[in-house]
Amino acid sequence: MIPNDFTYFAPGGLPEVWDLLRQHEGEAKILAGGQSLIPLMKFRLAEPAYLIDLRNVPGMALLEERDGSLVIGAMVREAALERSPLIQQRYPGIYEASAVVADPLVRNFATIGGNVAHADPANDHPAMLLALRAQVTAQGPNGTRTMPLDDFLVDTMETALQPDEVLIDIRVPQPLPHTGSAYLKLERKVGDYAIAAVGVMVTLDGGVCSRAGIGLTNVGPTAIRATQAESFLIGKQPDEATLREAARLAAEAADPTSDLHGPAEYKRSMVRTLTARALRLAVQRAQAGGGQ
Amino acid sequence: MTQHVTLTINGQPYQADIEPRVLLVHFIREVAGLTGTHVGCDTTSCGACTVLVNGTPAKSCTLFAVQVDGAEISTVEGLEQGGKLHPIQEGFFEEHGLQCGFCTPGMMMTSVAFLKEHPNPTDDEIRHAISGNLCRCTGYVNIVKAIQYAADKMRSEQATPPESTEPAMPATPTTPAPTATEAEAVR
Amino acid sequence: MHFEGTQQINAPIQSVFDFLLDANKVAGCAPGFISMDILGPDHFKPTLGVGIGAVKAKFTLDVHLQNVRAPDHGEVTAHGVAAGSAVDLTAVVDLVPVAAAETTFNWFADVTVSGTIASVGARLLESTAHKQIAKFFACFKQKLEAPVSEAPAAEAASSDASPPETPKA
Amino acid sequence: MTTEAPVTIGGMGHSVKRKEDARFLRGKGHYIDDIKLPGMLYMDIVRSPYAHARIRSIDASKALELPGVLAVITGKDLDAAGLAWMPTLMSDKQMVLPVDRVVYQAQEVAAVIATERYIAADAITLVDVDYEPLPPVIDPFKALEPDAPLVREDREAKTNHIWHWEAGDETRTDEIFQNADVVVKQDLYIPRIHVCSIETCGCVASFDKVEGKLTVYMTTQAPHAIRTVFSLVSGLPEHKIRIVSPDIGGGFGGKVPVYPGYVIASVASIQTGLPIKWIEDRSENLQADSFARDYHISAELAAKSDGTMQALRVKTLADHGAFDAAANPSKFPAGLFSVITGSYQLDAAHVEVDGVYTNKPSGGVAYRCSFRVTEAVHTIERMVDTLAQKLQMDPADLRMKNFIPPEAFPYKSATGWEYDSGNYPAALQKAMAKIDYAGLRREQAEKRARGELMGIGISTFTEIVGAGPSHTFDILGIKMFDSCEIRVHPTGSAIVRIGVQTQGQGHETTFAQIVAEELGLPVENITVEHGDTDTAPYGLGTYASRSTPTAGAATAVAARKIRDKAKKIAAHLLEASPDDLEWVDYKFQVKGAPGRSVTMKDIAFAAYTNFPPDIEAGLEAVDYYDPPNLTFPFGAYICVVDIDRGTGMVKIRRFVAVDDCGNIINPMIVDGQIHGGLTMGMAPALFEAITYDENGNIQQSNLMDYLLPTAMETPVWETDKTVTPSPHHPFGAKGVGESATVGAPPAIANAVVDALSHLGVTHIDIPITPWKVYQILEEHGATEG
Repeated sequence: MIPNDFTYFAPGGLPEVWDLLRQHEGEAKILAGGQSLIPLMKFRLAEPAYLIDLRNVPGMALLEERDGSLVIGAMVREAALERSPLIQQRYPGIYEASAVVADPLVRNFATIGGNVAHADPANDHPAMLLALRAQVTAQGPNGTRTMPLDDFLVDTMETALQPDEVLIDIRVPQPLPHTGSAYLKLERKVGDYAIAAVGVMVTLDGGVCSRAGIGLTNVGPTAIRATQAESFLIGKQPDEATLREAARLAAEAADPTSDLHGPAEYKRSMVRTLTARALRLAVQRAQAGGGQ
Repeated sequence: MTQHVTLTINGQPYQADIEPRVLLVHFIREVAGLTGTHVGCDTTSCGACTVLVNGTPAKSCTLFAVQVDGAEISTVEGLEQGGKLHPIQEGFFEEHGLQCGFCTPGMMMTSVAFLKEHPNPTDDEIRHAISGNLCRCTGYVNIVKAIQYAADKMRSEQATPPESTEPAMPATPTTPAPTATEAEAVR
Repeated sequence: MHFEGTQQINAPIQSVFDFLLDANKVAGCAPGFISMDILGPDHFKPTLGVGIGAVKAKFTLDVHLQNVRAPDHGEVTAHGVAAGSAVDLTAVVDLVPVAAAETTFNWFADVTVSGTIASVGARLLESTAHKQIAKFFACFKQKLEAPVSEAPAAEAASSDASPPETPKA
Repeated sequence: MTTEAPVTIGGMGHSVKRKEDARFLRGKGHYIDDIKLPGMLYMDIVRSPYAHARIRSIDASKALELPGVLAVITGKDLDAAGLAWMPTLMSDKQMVLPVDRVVYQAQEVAAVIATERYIAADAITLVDVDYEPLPPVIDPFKALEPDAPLVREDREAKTNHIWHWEAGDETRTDEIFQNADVVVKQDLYIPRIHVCSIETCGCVASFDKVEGKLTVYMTTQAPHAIRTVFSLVSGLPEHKIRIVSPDIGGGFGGKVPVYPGYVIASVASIQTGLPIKWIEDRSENLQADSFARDYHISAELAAKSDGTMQALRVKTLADHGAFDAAANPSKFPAGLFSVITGSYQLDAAHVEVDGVYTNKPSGGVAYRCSFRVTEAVHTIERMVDTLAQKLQMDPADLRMKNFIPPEAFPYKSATGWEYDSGNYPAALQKAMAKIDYAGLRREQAEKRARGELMGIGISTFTEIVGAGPSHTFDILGIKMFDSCEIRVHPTGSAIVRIGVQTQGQGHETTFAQIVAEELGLPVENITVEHGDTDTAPYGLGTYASRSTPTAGAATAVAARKIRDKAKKIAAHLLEASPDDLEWVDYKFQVKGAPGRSVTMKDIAFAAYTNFPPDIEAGLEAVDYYDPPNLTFPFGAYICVVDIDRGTGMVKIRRFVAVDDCGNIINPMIVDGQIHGGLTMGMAPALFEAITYDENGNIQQSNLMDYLLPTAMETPVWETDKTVTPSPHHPFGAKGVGESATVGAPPAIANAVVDALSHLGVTHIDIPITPWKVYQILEEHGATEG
């Protein structure tokens, strides 16, 4: 399979990237890790005339905690997230999501920015990041915008990015004490998209759930936040009955279709199973003092 | 419009003016003439095309050569040094880790990078590490043994020289992320 | 794939019907419209770049109008090939006058996609096709109602490509 | 088997390390895409998006305008040369390129020849084909309805029914069923699957205009048969055609058929006089190459109330796609499906199969089992479990009760096969002991009490391989013998050429071991060559586990011919009568005088330097081996699964495989074959299936959607063996490559059904997806909740 021919740019700074995006609006695509885009190009289902590679743009692979947030540069590779002690220890949900993206080799080049900006509902990061109340930063010639990921994900493969904007980083609020997160993916084999997957975050305050986040993968046109399930948890002790009810509500929030990854009803049931399991994990982690 | 690309493959420089769409695997196979790296699936699923890009295993059918301009590439042809097989090659030979041989170069390149970070792996860690490489012949049993053979061999070779090399990156945690099924434990 | 929908358009049935027979106006509503050859009063060849996000396929459609019965019925067949794929579409529109300046617009469409897009894109195909077709018909309402409601605020709201009122897959 | 050869010889029974590995480990294999000839052009293929359509016109003008494009070949071009159609191996015919209609999605429509691979890929998007879509027929049952669209308008018979085939005694079977205490009935669907070797198919066709000779390097498992077919189709004399099968990156049966690409590339090379390379991409491979299985089976088993099995009745609809291009022996349109009575003593059986055309690519080819044995084994092994469930008997006990007893061999089956040898109870007992069957049953009972789902599944299969005896087996009239030619050089090394073709099975090593064993020459001094029709003796190729039973036998017999001649030379050297010599410890010695002996190396030198006057110089032999019967490998597999009640996911916890393939040449290689076979047995049981939507769009056209198991899903296979030699094979071997693929799926399916049997579940079709299991759990209120 051979992609179409294109003109390749690897500019050394964002202003040049914006210029190129403006000059070639509608015909240019940003190339990050390329692990989703290049297969599409090989099927000739994507035929961009211009590819703008971000690899020479400095400062886009930052991974650090700063000003109360974890800042993940858009060009941070999945493998770097997976290997980061900071992520492993403080953000288990992000670690677990990065560790199930495609397969280990793909993760060496795939980036979190690509994973989010491709806006494929089957991608693993968005649901986890929704649960964690992540913000995304977009930069264009007219300045910098920060918005909740919820607003960034508009529809299947559609984001709120303007044609000349670039996703710069993803910011996740640092976990409060007694916060736990988890991402659970049900897949038939390594490398497959999720039948369904669930990312959750729970903060406990005096044994009661003070904050909760639940995001769902591949059960709707975008990653979905299960808001009713989230609010249900607030102010409650995370006992088994509560978690089950939250899981049931999360399943109601799912909007799956039947496809090769299973019938819609099955996927909905899996959201329930996975949410309950992920919440149990997250609560355990929170009780163990997670986030400190 | 062509673009000038220079790659160092197994220590040898190669350069060519190529279309930007030329896939790394085709640069390696057609420009450099190193046909040990194979194309299996075209969709970054099978790993037959795995090479090391600056030491990191990559599926070379899903990278444009221009994306890695200037990089150091290692392929199966560079494993044997001075007429001596690399321990991973020995392992695959001794443990019957290959049958048709088509996935073998990619499988070995993945293993070489993995063993650098995990000199003393468990079988489960090995299976996890090679889960981006498909083999249709062996059922993986002997591939796992082959990688363990190489790990043993490399450890015993490492034990001899005094200085030990630092791993380039912190190692991945030894336990892979739990799958939904494993997470049953907490239900 | 079968899609159908109904919407209320604040325009007389005749102007809705006239709009539908105007290939240029209709094509202007088509998703990713690029250009069009008009080969006859009921035979057109629009070129469309259809897709979502990075995925885009360029189709040149062979479109025939059929069984046009003024002032309330029309059918269209379209056929196109692209990127190892083909699309075949039949759409039927029936208009019902509700009031002097209000028309009920009933439509249904049967779409068959074959080849690479159907095989590789199956996961996203139905929802995407549904959205594109719904947008297409929703656009008629905007265009037909646009001259009537001149308020810029209404214009902005209606350009928000809202889906038709009762889409059913 | 004689005494074990010393390690220095490396004969039968030694785990000799593979000779072929040297090049593969260094990236120096010669696979098809590694071949580069001077002036070589590239071919790419335009394919149909429609499963069924009329082609109104093909406009290649835009493609031809692209710089570097030399030609666009269509069906009309081929038709002018009489090459638009080609014969299949099943006496059907198949389009090379269509003249006016396509009959499956991704069918070849036109071919572009260009100076570069990338240009050819661009050009195929510029070929403008005007299609008129026609209604396709995808479901084989609908294909038989009177108003169904006709797939093959070219045929005289205006029906989608291809053939009806049956075996066994219908009257006797019906009688038993009428009087049976118990009858169990089950419908089974064995889905369409694809071998998906990691290397796709391709060729380099190179026509030498001066010599008038066509050389085709191609991914084929059967080069000689291909040469003959090419000669018959093209009219080129057979000595002007050379087929070379280079290193093959996995075959599994998918590289037996002749695909249109090979033929078009050859035609293009003949016309241009330049070499043409054609390499499929993975999507083409998955969409258009031949498929396996696709059998809709309805089976009934009759038994006495004490569990004695009496008769089997089976009706089958076989979906063969648009062309009957299976690779079965001519007399067996449904392959060896009638081995369906399996390992059990039955009074009677009757099996019917009807072949049907649909708008899909050709089916009925192989998936590591060429001749429908997998479908047969799955049926009988599932039926035995169904009966056990009905009678509330342990499935192991029921099998033990009904096995063909060891003393009954050679055994004539109810459908007419003569099983050569077997000891089924021994294999099952070994497997049960190894896995602690009784302990597992206790564990299962405890877990069931706690609401946990665990299942134990057994499969005690009989394979049928080594086609085959010339009285019954031929392909297009060519009898299914196989061959070997051995030349021993003066200094005691040898070259062995064989008519079969490795795709990873290790022939370069195992066939050298056979010769080493027979002649006492060290294995490293023996070169094995195959795959080049100019040098190798004629053979039918490697598939259906036939290499060892046929060419392996030929190799032993050829070596024994050499040994017979060597004996005469030895007698001359030892100044003794041949009758006074004996072959002991890999040398000839005078009976009663062990000190007086000569080795084969001494004899080889003498064969060229010092041979007796009444004997020709040289030490060579050829054998074309016509096997007297097939061989019947068998095995006992036990699988343990755990099921997640929250997701329906099935996890194989343990899998013990006890195989019996008779005498073993190389245990290391046999183990490797079983590991691979088990994985290709698990794959369709749990993961792989090719499906189509109602328009005939394939739904698994790439490896993102067609789920090949990785190391993470594959369990640690536990293998063991029993050895029951074949009485008729020269060294008692049987063949093993496909056993595990045949035997594994029912062990897994039986384990899953067993885990759910207390809920009243009696059957689940493969692939057993998590949602099928979950739905069952939901229906019975048994989910995690």
